[in-house]
Amino acid sequence: MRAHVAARVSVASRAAWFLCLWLVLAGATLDDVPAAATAVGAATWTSLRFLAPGSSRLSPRALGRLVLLFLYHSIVAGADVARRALDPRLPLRPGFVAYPTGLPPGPRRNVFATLTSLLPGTVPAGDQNAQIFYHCLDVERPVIAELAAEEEALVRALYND
Amino acid sequence: MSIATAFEIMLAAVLLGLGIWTIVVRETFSATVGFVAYGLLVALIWVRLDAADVALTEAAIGGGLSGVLLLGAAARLRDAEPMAEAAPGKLLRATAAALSVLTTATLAGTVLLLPDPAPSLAPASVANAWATGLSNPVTNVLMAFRAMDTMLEKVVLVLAIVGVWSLAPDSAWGGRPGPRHRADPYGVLAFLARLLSPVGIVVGIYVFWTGANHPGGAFQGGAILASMWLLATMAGLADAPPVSSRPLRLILVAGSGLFLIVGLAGLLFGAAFLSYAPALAKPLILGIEVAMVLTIATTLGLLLSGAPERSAEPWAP
Amino acid sequence: MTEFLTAAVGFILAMLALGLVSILRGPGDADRVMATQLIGTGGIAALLLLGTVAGVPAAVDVALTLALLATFASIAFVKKGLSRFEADGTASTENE
Amino acid sequence: MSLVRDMISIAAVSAGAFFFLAGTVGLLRFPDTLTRLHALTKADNLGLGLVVLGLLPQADSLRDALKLVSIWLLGLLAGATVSQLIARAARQGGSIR
Repeated sequence: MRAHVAARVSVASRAAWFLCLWLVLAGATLDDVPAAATAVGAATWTSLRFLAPGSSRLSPRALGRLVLLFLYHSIVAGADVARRALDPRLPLRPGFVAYPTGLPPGPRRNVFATLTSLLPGTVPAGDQNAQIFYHCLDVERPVIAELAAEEEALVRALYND
Repeated sequence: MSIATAFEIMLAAVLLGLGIWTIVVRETFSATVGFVAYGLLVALIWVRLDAADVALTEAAIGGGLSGVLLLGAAARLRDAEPMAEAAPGKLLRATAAALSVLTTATLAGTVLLLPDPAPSLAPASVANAWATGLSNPVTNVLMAFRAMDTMLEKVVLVLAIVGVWSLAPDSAWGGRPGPRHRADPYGVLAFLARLLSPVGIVVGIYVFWTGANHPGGAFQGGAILASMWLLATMAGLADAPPVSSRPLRLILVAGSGLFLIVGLAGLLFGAAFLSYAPALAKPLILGIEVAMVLTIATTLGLLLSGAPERSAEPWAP
Repeated sequence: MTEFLTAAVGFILAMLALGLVSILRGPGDADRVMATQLIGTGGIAALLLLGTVAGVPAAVDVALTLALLATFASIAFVKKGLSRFEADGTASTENE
Repeated sequence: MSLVRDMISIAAVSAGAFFFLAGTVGLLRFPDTLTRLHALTKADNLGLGLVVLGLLPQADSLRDALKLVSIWLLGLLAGATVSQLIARAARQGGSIR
């Protein structure tokens, strides 16, 4: 019974997101109602077909923290890569690092990999069992610790079930 | 020289250079990648020329579908390249060069010989926009003033799909088009398709709908929807329907069919073939456009999928 | 402000032209595809700036379309373009 | 007021242009495919992000501003996905050049 309610909430929240997207794109006009309804309906249906409603609860405060951490990391990432690219000595120590993750394969691990592909000097290049392989620009940086911090923030924000 | 002029000269120079390189380079794959980048720059130029409708078409087709089509073709050709090693003869190459020069010279001459101001029907089409109730002049021309061209264009789409399907071997006739894509369900591609397809559907319908009054329309919207279908197919989340499916065939002819019916109704009850009664113009045009966007999205998606090559067995993801 | 934004478009365009060098040079196909990705992102930025400078609101819609379809060239490459590196010639790394 | 907005725009767009420069230089200078990938996706997405940030004060309405932000988000998703796809391909392709 509880799962049923959760699924309904999930459908409603997805429809609400797509409605927001429509309003941002097209604005709110009465003439648009049929098109908006079609777009939101079709998008929600597709989304539910491709991605089953999850069971996780969203924690707004932790999400805010995740966004801040992400923005901070993005800026550090960009600045770090820019520094290395423009430095005449080209200071790179590239290599692979295997990161042990607690996230199950599937959307959760995908979200994590996608987020961390924006971290300084790391790009996920595939995973196996409970490990994600990261290619790093500088293997001597504390990559594993940074990734662990990011994973913890992500779990707190989205997956604290 | 102002900054804007310098910018335009630079844009044109880069585009010209890239165009020449795309023609000169030997390797098919490189030329194809160059052409995809060329499309992006052309979209910029259309915006600069205030032709946002054309820029949108270039972005929707060049950014998604034609890139996939051409890169796929280049990969196939590369596998076959050792067989087709024979270079074209000198005479053939000279003829091709001469033809290209002639075409360029004719185009340049035509542009230079245009009277000033150049003849244009633009003011007339803007002045008559009231007749349709739509305020995007491009949509007015496409759907009302030159509706005949647009209708025939939809017929061409039907012919194109017939042409692609006719390449099917007899054993696969009625089956599903293209190879069966299987991807890691936990992979990056599947993840992207799960997130992006619904967003793309909203954007596609928006681009279609906004075409009545702003740049956009059925073709651009349909191309975006087709790209999303293609993305889901490539990620192994969806599959093309068998070509024997009756609903599918109905959708494929819906655009041109409805256009034709409305056109004939104009002949019977109104002034001429494809004439709309002023009171009904807007709903009629909208109805045709809805049918067209379905037809365009389905046709483009199927054109990209290719000829039927598998049985129509149901497919489990 | 308009002058500044036009100059910014010009600068980003110059970066795109430099990125083209990468398409010309390669050396691998992956490098060429990455250069297209760079040109795509740069094109989106240039379109947004241009839309503001020239007062063409629809430029934003063009940029939106490009952003939505930005991954397609790379996907096509990963799906089909890898035959050179693979023994069987059709599989991609995303395929099982 | 308008001056402050213009200052923000100029600062952010300049920073964005700088990251485009860094991304392009990295793409040209880094030694192999995987390292070039870092230059491309990181600096580039930040470049787009800062250009969007710089255009926000110039937007006519909240809706226009949100539209710009959604374009940035789409760009981020695209960049992150493409980098993973190509990195995977390069790692498994082994000697990808």
